[in-house]
Amino acid sequence: MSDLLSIEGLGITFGGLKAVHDVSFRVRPGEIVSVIGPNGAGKTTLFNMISGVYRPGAGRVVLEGDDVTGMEPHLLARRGMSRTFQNLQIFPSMTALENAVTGYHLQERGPVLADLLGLPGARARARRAEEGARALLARVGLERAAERAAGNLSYGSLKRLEIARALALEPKVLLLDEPAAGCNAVETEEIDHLIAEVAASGVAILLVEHDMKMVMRISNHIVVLDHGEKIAEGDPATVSRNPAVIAAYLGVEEGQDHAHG
Amino acid sequence: MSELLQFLFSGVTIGAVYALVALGFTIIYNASDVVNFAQGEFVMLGGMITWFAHAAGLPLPLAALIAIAATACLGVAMNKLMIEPARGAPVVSLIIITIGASIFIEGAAQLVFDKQIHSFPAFSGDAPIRVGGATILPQSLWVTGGAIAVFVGLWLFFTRTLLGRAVLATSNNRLAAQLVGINTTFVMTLSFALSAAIGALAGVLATPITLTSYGVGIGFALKGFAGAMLGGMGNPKGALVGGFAIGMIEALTAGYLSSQYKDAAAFVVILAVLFFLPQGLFGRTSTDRV
Amino acid sequence: MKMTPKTATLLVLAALIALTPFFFPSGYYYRVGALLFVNGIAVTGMVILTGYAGQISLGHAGFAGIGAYACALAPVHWGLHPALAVILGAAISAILAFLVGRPILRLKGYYLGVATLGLGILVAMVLNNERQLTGGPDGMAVPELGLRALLKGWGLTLSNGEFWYFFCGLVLLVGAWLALNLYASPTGRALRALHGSEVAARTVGIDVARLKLQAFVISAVYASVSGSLLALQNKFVTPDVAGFMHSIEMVTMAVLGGVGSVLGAIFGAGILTLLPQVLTVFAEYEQMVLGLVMVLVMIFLREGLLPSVLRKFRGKDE
Amino acid sequence: MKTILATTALLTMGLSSAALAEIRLGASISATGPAAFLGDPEAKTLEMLVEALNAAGGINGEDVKLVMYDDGGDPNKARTFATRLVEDDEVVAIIGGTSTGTSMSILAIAEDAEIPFISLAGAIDIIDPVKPYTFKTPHTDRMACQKIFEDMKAQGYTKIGMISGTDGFGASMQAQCKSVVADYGIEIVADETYDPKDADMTAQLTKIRNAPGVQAVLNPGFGQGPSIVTRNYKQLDIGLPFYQSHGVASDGFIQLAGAEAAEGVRLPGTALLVADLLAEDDVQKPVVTAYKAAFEAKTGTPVGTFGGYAHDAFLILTDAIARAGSSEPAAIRDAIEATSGLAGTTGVYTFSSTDHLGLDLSAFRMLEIRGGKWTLVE
Repeated sequence: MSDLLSIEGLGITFGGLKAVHDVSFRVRPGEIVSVIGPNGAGKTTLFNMISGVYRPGAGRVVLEGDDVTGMEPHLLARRGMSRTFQNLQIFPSMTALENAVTGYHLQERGPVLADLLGLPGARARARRAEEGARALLARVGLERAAERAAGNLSYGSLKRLEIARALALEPKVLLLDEPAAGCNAVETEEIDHLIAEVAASGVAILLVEHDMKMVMRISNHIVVLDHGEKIAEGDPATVSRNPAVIAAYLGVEEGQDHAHG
Repeated sequence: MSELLQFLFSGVTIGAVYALVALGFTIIYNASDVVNFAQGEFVMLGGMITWFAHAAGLPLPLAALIAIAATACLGVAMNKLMIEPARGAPVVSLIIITIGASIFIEGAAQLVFDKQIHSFPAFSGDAPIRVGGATILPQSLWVTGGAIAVFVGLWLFFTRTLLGRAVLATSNNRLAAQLVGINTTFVMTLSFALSAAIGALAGVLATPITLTSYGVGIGFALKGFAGAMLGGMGNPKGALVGGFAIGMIEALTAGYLSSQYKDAAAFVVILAVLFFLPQGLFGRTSTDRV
Repeated sequence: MKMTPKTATLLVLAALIALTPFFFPSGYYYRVGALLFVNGIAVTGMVILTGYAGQISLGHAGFAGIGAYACALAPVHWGLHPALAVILGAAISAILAFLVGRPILRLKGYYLGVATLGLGILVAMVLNNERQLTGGPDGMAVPELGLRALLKGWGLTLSNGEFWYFFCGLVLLVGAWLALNLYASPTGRALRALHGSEVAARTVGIDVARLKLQAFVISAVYASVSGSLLALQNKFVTPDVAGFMHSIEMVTMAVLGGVGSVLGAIFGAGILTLLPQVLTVFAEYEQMVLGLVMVLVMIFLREGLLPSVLRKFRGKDE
Repeated sequence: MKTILATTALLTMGLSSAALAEIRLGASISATGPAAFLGDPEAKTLEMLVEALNAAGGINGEDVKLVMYDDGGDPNKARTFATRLVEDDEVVAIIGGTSTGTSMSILAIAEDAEIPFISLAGAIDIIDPVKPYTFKTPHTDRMACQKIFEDMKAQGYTKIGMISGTDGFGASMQAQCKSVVADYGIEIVADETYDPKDADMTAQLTKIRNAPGVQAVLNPGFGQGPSIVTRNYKQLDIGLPFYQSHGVASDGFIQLAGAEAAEGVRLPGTALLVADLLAEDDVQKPVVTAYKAAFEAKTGTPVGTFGGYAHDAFLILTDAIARAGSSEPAAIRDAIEATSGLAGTTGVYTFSSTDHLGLDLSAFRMLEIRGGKWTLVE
């Protein structure tokens, strides 16, 4: 199978500091690729570059054969890229349902005049988005919270809400930044299943996660970062035996630390 | 040649006033991210209180000191009564609060003082100083000197003193500042006292040139705000450069193009600068951290 | 029976517009009511820009100025009917907002504030300085709209005050209806999303720059129509309509009442329109009281008057 | 809903407590805002005069009640207050409109309601063309220009520079002066402006000084602007004859500009400023002296031309009501139009159906500042 997403020599510096340097790897459809590494290894920065939030200083991001390096996030979304955030980026004053509805923006957006005038077409679009969002909320187990203001939901619920919103885009590539952080064992397992299910439908998944058990369990492929550089990659079994990986993790076991990756 | 020099002198005179007002914005902004639109009222109070104390028979230096001290106290009161209770409010609410404060102070000033226009004598007389066919009033040098002195003072304060760094730390991350033992409440009180005092000083220095009355505050606030934003809000260097730049633009436009559209020229320049530098000339650039 | 917020808002508004005249002791109250509605229209635009999209403008009076002067100038200089002049003003405002909006709306917070402030001041300055065209600071006359005479021809006789009260009330209802349609539409949700988190909005495919621009243009049209109605009603216009204080007034009304909802903002317009009339009893303390009201509401009723009051009524069910 | 009704109730309660057997006069003055410098003495003058009139027994035995609002210089507010005066307070006449903009707003309401209105603003548009119910007390700004140009012509100046404020007063006078200047064989060779809030006008004045052949300079404006212009004029040592407008005709101007800088400044003023210099037989002498004494005793601030406009408006109105023997608006209007030879502080008023200003150029007196005092130029 050909590559869906290919990361080629990606790098960025912040104030002289090399936050990420020369990282390359590929993701195929239906594959779950995890990026792991100690805190400060550059995982979230890497995600931000891939999803267009940061403009990379070096290297290329290639999506379905097209160079999309530094493309605006909303244009990447149109090409099928979707993501969640490590430190939660929800819309707090909107309800959970409305949050999920925004994921349907690309499919159900229409002329602003039609929306202003409340034309039947505009109402139909809004209704379709709501129906889709309700189904998605049910899929992540949030159907009961649909009408509640997102700002009042628990951390674990918000994590799932973000996944629902990201899924609404019907992405080809889904970037999940610590989806299980702050979730209890049961919730983690649910997310686990959800990710596997989404991957099974052919979506390529790029995952940053601190829960090593989960990573080892579901990943097809693991990329290990340390100090912004790729120090190893391979299947879970290979990576977990790699001496460089073990060295990098010594003393900095996977913790609940929330510093920037 | 003497014509250009005169335009530049005019620009210095106007710019020094704006710069001094702009500098007043920086401290409060640095401590709390609040742009205090009542800053202009501090300038008005500096002038009006000095005039009244002077008219009541006090010598001018003493009157000026009283004005600065009284305005500083008012600044502290404003912080305690209006800004502290509103902590965490969105920018637009803070704009309304400080504009409300400005309207309140203006309303009080017309009752406590009067609605007439006032002035007091220039510090070093009115004999113009002649340079190459152009003239400048000694009071302009006072204002310019005041602006530079305040700038140097602020610069030293923010870079060389523990307290100044505490102010910056409070601005960057209030919680972290508290955790490392900074008394953020005190920092806020101090910031308002200093900002108000600088505003009042601006009023004291500028009144012999600009004259004063209860309603001059909002005009000063707008021009000072524009200057501070042009330079980059929060940076004393930005306030100084921004204030003088606006003064120069106004004077040169009035001299060479059209006096009707000199204020327009200033705002066009601001819009153009913000187009290329969204944080102003010397502002910190920020990236979304996600 | 459960009513949607949209229906409820429109019903409340319509009832207020239709019923309060029964309590009016004199014709002067129609004038105050009409002013309230004119302000309400401008403020509804601020709801879309500030309440939905989270963007600040300290220069929207500039668009009101364009709307007002379009009604003064177009009929005199180009023989346009005043009603068409309202549309012309709205179109010019929309075009101006469209042209300057993109660069300006990249700015955030106070920087956006100073840029919009500059925009408003530039418009006011042109109106003030181009005396040949606009009459300068002394203002100029605005022709009669003519609709009242038309209604009279159809057998509906209204006094000048009554006509403007009901006409502005009707326009406000239409404006509120449009804004409420927008709220629950895909565009409205996208606007509210970018208000909550721009980064997240971008990653779900929302073209943030384009949507902010749409909100800016729409709110400019509201401000413009509000300015037009003010000019037509007063039959006279001065550059004050475009002044900085008018911009501040618009923002304050919206935020004071509760910029998150159309009804809240209109409520704020009502308070700030009535306040100066009530405060005349305070004579020279008027200004102090006004300033104090602004400060106290923003400190103690942060979401604005109406949402806070409603919460009190309902108790604390969230 | 409840709140709005409550507010409405409050409005009603507080404001429409009409008593009978009194003459209700209305006023909308810019006691605050950018024109407060003019409006404040106007408001104080009206309050003082009503008090004095009632203390002296009112008009024909009836007390006068003055309902006064502060429009802050905003024409939109002025229109609302005018509506309120007419519809709610049911006044029989209105004084006011400190500025031209507010006057134009009030005028429309007063004419519709057929209630006499006496404006305190300068622009000629207020009474030209003549409207049945609208009168005004100040000279038009065109007359001020004419008076100044007459003086310039007499001195033999043919090329002058102008520096005007961009506020209503300055801009309006600038336009009027430009429209009549050619009648006097004078050419404006430099035409500059400043914002009323500006701190320094040396750039504009330098341009005027460098204009070829300029012989004199005129500065239409009010508030602090002209004081700063006068100081800058002195700073630059321009030395040409300098004319100000009636906008600064008060002792305050000399104080603010400084006697030294103001030395030699000429302007068209009213008898009010030179009360003690007036000839004993001057018909204005008694009224001017009385007003000056009363105002200065009451407020502790020197009289100015603008307070005088309000004084004259009140005088004309009360005189008309007394003569009409009725407080019906139409009767008052007719009586005002029949006013003849009434000496006010500004001049001697004689109205007619074609002249609702009632003053001619003779009411203006050319004044010059000498040694920090006003002197008459003859």
